[in-house]
Amino acid sequence: MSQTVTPYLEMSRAIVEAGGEALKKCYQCGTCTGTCPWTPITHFNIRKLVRFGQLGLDGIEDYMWGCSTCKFCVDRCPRGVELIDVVTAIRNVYSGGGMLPQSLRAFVGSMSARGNPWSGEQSKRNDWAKDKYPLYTQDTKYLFWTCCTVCYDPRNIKLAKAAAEVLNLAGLNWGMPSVDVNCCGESVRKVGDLELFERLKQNNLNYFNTHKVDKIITVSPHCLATFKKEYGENYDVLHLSQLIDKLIKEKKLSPKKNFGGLKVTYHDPCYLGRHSGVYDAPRDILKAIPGIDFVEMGRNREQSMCCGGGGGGLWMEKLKGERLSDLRIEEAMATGATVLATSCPYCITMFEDSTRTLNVDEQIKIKDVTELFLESLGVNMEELMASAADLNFTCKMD
Amino acid sequence: MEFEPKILGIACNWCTYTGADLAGTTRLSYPQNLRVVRVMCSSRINPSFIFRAFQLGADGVLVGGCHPGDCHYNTGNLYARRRLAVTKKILEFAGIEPERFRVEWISASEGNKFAEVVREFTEQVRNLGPQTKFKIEREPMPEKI
Amino acid sequence: MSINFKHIEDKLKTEAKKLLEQGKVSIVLAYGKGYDDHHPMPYVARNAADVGNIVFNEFCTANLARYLVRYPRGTKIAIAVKAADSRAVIQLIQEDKIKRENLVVLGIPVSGMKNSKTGEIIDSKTTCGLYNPVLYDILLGKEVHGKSVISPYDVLAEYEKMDKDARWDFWKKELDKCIRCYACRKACPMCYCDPCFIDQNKPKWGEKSPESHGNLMYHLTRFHHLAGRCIDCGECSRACPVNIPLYLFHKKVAKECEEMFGQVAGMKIEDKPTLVNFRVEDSDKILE
Amino acid sequence: MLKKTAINKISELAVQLMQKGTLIAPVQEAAGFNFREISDAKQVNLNFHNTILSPKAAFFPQMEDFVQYQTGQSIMEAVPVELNVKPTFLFGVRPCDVKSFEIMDIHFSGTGVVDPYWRARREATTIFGYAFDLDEPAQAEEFYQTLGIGAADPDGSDIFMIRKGETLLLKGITPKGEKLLTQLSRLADGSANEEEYFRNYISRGRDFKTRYTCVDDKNIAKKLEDIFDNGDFWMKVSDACLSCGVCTFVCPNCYCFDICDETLFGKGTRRRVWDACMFTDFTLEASGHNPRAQVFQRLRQKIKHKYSYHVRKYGVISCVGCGRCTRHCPVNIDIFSIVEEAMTV
Amino acid sequence: MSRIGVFVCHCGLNIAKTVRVSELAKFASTLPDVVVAKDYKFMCSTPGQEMIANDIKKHKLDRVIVSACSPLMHEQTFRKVLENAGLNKYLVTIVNIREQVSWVTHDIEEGTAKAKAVLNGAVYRARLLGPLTSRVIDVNDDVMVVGAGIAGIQASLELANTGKKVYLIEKNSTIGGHMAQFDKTFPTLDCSACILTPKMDAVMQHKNITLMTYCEVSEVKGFVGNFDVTVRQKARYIDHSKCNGCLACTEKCPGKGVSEWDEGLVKRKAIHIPFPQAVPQRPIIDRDACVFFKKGKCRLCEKVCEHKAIDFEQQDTFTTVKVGAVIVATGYDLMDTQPLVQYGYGKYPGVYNALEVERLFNSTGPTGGKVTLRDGKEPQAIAILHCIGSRDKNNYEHCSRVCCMYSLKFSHLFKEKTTADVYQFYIDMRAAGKGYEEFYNRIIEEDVKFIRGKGARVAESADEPGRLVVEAEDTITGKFVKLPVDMVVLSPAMIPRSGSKEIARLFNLSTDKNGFFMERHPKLAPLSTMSEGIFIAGVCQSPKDIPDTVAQANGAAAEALTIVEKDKMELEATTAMVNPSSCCACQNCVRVCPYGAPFFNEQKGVSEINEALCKGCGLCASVCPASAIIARHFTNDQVLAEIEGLMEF
Repeated sequence: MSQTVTPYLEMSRAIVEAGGEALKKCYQCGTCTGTCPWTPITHFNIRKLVRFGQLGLDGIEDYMWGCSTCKFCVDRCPRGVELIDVVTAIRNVYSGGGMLPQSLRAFVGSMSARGNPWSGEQSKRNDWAKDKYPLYTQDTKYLFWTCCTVCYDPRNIKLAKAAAEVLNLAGLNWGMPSVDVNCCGESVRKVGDLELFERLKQNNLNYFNTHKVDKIITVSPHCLATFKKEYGENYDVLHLSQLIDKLIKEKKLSPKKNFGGLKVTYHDPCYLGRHSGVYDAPRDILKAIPGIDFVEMGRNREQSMCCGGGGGGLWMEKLKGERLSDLRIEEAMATGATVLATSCPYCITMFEDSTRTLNVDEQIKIKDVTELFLESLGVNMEELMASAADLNFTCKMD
Repeated sequence: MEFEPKILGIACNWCTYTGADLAGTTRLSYPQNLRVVRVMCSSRINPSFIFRAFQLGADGVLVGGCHPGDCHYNTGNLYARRRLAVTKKILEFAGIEPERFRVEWISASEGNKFAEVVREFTEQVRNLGPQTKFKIEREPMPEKI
Repeated sequence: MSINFKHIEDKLKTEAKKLLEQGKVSIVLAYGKGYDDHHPMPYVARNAADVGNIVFNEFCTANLARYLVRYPRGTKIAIAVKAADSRAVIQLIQEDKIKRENLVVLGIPVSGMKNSKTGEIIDSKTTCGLYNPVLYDILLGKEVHGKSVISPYDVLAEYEKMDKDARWDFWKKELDKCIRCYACRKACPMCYCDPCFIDQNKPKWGEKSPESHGNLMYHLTRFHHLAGRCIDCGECSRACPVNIPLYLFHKKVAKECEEMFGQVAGMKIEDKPTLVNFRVEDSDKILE
Repeated sequence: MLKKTAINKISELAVQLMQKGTLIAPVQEAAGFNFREISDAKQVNLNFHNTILSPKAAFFPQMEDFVQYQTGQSIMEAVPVELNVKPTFLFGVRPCDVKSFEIMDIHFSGTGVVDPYWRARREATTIFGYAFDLDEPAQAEEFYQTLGIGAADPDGSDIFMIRKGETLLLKGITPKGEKLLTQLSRLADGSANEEEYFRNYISRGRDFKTRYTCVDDKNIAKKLEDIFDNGDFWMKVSDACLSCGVCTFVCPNCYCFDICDETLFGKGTRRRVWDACMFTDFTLEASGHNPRAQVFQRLRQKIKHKYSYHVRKYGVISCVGCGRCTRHCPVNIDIFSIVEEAMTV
Repeated sequence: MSRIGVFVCHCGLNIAKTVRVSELAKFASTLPDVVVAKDYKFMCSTPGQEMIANDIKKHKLDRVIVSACSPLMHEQTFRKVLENAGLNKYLVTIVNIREQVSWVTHDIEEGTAKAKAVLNGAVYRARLLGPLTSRVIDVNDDVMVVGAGIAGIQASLELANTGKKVYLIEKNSTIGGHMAQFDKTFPTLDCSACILTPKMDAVMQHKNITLMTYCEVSEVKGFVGNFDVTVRQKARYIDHSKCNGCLACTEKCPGKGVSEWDEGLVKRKAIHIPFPQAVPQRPIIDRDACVFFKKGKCRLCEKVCEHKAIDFEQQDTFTTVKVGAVIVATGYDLMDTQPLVQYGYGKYPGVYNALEVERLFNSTGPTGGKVTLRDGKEPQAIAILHCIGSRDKNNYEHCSRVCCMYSLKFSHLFKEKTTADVYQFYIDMRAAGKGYEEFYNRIIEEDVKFIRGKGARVAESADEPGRLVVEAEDTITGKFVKLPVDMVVLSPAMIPRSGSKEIARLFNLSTDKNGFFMERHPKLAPLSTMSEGIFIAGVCQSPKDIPDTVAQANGAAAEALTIVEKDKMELEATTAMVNPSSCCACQNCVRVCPYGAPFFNEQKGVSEINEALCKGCGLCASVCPASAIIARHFTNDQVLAEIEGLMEF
């Protein structure tokens, strides 16, 4: 196809209207692409995406879907361009025209129909709890916000249970939301469907207002970042690791079981670290557990490499060799660790897949920091987790 | 005919007055209700000037000074900040709408901020209507019999 | 427990006599007999013999601190001070009008003083409401404790609730009564400028005649001059022949200064008067 | 002849007077009673002892516009302010205050230049004198007896009123008063024994006791002259004095005034305002020199003016002993005690 | 009554377009005290000025009002007009009807009405203007230069050659600044020492220059023409009058200290001179490295020194110097790149910053000019990364202007001294000076590879241990580049010298948000500052190369000369004074004045103002409760009158 293009600025202005205002500030220095973990392994090029957006050139579609919104580039951009907003705006403008990639159509469809990305039955949202755990009422102190992933994904249901147990052991006055809440909408928003995001958000806000919610605990950094940035000022949102860290430091809960020199390394989820600035809480928890030989990976804290799950990445098909989670697993194993701890359901899902595809799931286990902590409190994990097997909530394809 | 407020502006020579000139050289436009007095520093403003201005019929008084820390006489506007704050509280307690008296830190390079503040303040005072409380009513000169 | 005025009077006399005889001070500022016992007068004892005329009862409400500035710098003075008066002394020291070492401060802890014109008890509605002097060398009685401390700013609540126009009408009516006798200025220990700004002609800050605009200019500027300096002794309101409640405005300004600058007038000698001081971190909010 | 009316009906009398001209009468205020121009007849209130400010303001107001001018124009263009004086009724003036008008007449319409404002107002006014209540003891501050003024002294008033229980007796003293009384309707005629009561009430008033010191104006004037330079006496009496303007502004006999120009936007009025000898800048000269910069000098001047110079020049003490200066002095200085003490120095 | 002349300017169409100037003049003539009111096309032109001068004489005017452009523009011009016409120059008031009226409205009605109101205010004020005579103070003709880099040296030499006495203050033990650290200079590749050391020597020899090295300014009092600057001479523990610079002591000294001169690449003795051509060539003892100061014994240097010049008891001494003007040329530092973890400075030995590389090239440097890595090996591939910290919102937004050029110089020197492949990661090649583009082309021809993409990350190479990998995107091809290299050179942001905040406080200079000193006007007065008599030159004002620095140094010297040349100086007359009869001795003025101008006269019991120190801000006049202080030209009655005039129409 011919190499001549003419700038089509209406498109650029549409992107600016949709929130990509920072588009104008970029002077194409290349720091973002130099920093972006995807550049070396895929043909996704954030700088070109912005360039196409600046001049409204067509052919932008191939660059739109590679970004997992890990915010590495935003932190490094010398012009302070909010690249995630630009990506979201571009996706909003183009996905409006039905340009959604095949793999995302199912996820967005389930979101708008059932309020969760996993095609799970809305009414079965709390089935994981088996009515063992309390529902949130007006006078409960903490709302334990159950992210859809921990409600419907079997692996992450363990995380939900672990979190619930920890909250009980800490003796907190908590409750989980009823079934008529829905996904916080982070992935939908990053995929560009802003209208759907608003609907989901409004539904949750109604629930928050009617139940006078003010203190929220979540295990998912995605919910944490979205509540803080998009849901308005009047909620006090904490990630579970921050709460556990506080409990340990106040001596309310103290880990007892000794793990006998278990080598553990920690992966900073982008939405907990770079988006929300929480680096030390999970580390302090791991260091407080006796018998854990904690080792850092090369790319950690602000430099941590993304697992690829953000921005709709969880549901996108990625070719072999183009999966960040694989590279991250290799980096983790390079440290000699046998357990890769993290604190985000998305990361856990991505890493579990990678360990299976690389069939190294024997050499390295994926654990959430909460699960490790609960185990260290002397709780028998197997029998707690056994009851998760018989759940079936994937609804019939209607 | 719509009420045209008379607004007194007291501007410090080094920052706000220069900023006002800059608003002029960049050809911004703002309502012409503001009449500016140039003083060497915002700390030169004696609270009695403000009371007297309202007595002379000012509908609003706008004081402009350098940003704290940039004062040409390095601590002038820090004293002015306290004195003008007390002046505002006294006016408020006496019954003058606090929105009629405003203090803004406008630096020499903030021409557009000056224009913006003048537009916004003029609108604010216009909505408050004429200031009749302090104003001294001038009885007309009796004709010479 | 009731205040034994007679006991304080005797203690005051003995102390004054001692100070004068030892020559520690050249004058003692206290209270003397007036034309009847309901109307004592400020009295200056210059030698031991004068001490006989000193008297102290519940009508000795005058704030003697304002006479301190009348004597040449460096004269050794003993002064009898109640709670509010002691704050005036501190404020004058802060402003270098008198030196601490030239003063012997006789503190009088007292409550239940009466206004000689109206006979009402003076309380924190019209004064700072403190009972014990903040600064003293010799205490002439037992400290008063156990009394409920009502904040001196409570009386403002009613006026602060009024809307602007109602408050304006209130103050216009009050200030129109003013006959410009300047008793308030002369009664105030902190108003020691002579001539005062209102006496000037170049510029003429306010009209000289007692109509509303001149009065407004005089009083508002005076309120500003006393911002952060007024120690809320209520003398100005008591001295006013037409009973203008000046203490209300002074209390309001004092309350604002305390909130904005975190400083109360006349409480610590080492403080700098509020409006000749600044903190870089004063927030710009105070200007909204 | 003697007329009478019920105390609680004086508002009707007030209504009639208001139709005839301006009525000035005592009105209850926050700080006490003051003479005010009456707009609503019910304001008139006679159960007072004495007003805060003296009634001199009826003839010598605190603020009097003389002429209006325009800057930049020649002085000839200036426009004098018309003095339109309506017939006035000064109601409820105590005997000592009535006597004070007589003394003030010496200055305003006596010898030499006559003050047209004072004279016009004085002639247009009928004074309703009002006797003190002899059953109440005199207030501590008053000493009018020392100056030969009776508690029910009718001279100087056009109509003199005495309260007898619930009725108010009015008797015309001067022809002007007589004529006015006849024009007033709804006033009942006084009975013979009320006539009798009226007469001996006046004589009883003459020896009504107030603070008294045998002051004959000649030797007090002489004595004050001798002790002019007795520094520590004057220092002692003026130690407490704040030198504010209260005593002069409330005094019925103080007549000092200052002229000031109030200009605004080029147009202005030349205005007379009360001044006080106790103010620091009262004697401030253009050169900056101030003959009476000290408080004791000013206090000495105030006392000697009233009790010494005035006697020398006009033969009468310029004080009627109403006690207002003592009552309203912020520091309770008493002029009577100073004079008494001066005699003993 | 005053006789006022009003002169309205059309300023071509600038004013006349939205203000009816003739109507304004006619309106002015109706105002009281206005005897003549004219309008003219260009008031500030010579015919305009002559018109005013003639009218002053003809109508015997005693006040002049010029309603034209901003007083900040032509107030001085019209003051001279009055002066030449024999009228006191403070009797003119400028009414700003251009910047604040005609240029900010399109509606001629509104403009004319506002012009009238503002003119009326000026008439009210003009009536009360009083003649003022500017004060004349004598001026000390010495000059002080703070900072002895190339800027300070150049300025000192220029001033000294005119016969003025110069005090050159330098914080380090030698003069020369950063330039002395370089080996070559772009674009001519002159040897830095060859062009600098003669000037350093000239400074040393010059009879008019008092060189004060290892000194810091500790206190500044006074005002233009009469500064009293207290200089702290830090203890060198060597008496430089006795020492003849034989440097015998430096051989024996066991003490080890990090050499700041060589940017920490190598150690140096406790008693040392920074580099062989140091001026003055006298050593100093570094207290933290000296074994005696640390452990209490040794004193080897004392034994060796024949001239008994070592003196361990030496203390800091303070000398106060009187000068008429001060030139601040404190220069720059490079930003510490350690916090930028992605580049691994301080973590990977192969990562250098620019000044360290300068020292590597320099023959007096740690490697005697040979380019070797820290492990001694010669690098095979070198990458130079531009804009590290510069042009970056998260660090310093400004462009440091010289890094592109010295990076090119580095590439040339690397190509000359080693066989390595040289890469440069740049965003834009900024080679805008004279001969710079030609130098850039020459370097391209020397086969240096330029990759257009900002270096994003430096990591240890996984497959070749000990080597580094530079990750970046070559935005031209859009490819992600992973470049294995041995040595990475960072070009960090140029920031003001550490301690420049303190200098700003001492000399009352304001700084921009990055800490560079603020000039009075970016275009019209780049070398003078808001403080009279204080001038700035070189990088302390903003990043620049050596030619610009030298040009600024000469400029600053010339401006300082204008002050110290005349022995008398006319000061602004709008200072404040106290009317003793009104002063109530509250001493508010004494407490608030930032310049300490008011003082309390104990005998008279009133405050007085030292008009030499007074800057005329008027703070004391507004703080004075009895309004006893007259702020000349802005007195209370003038301001009140102007407010009254403004509110009339």
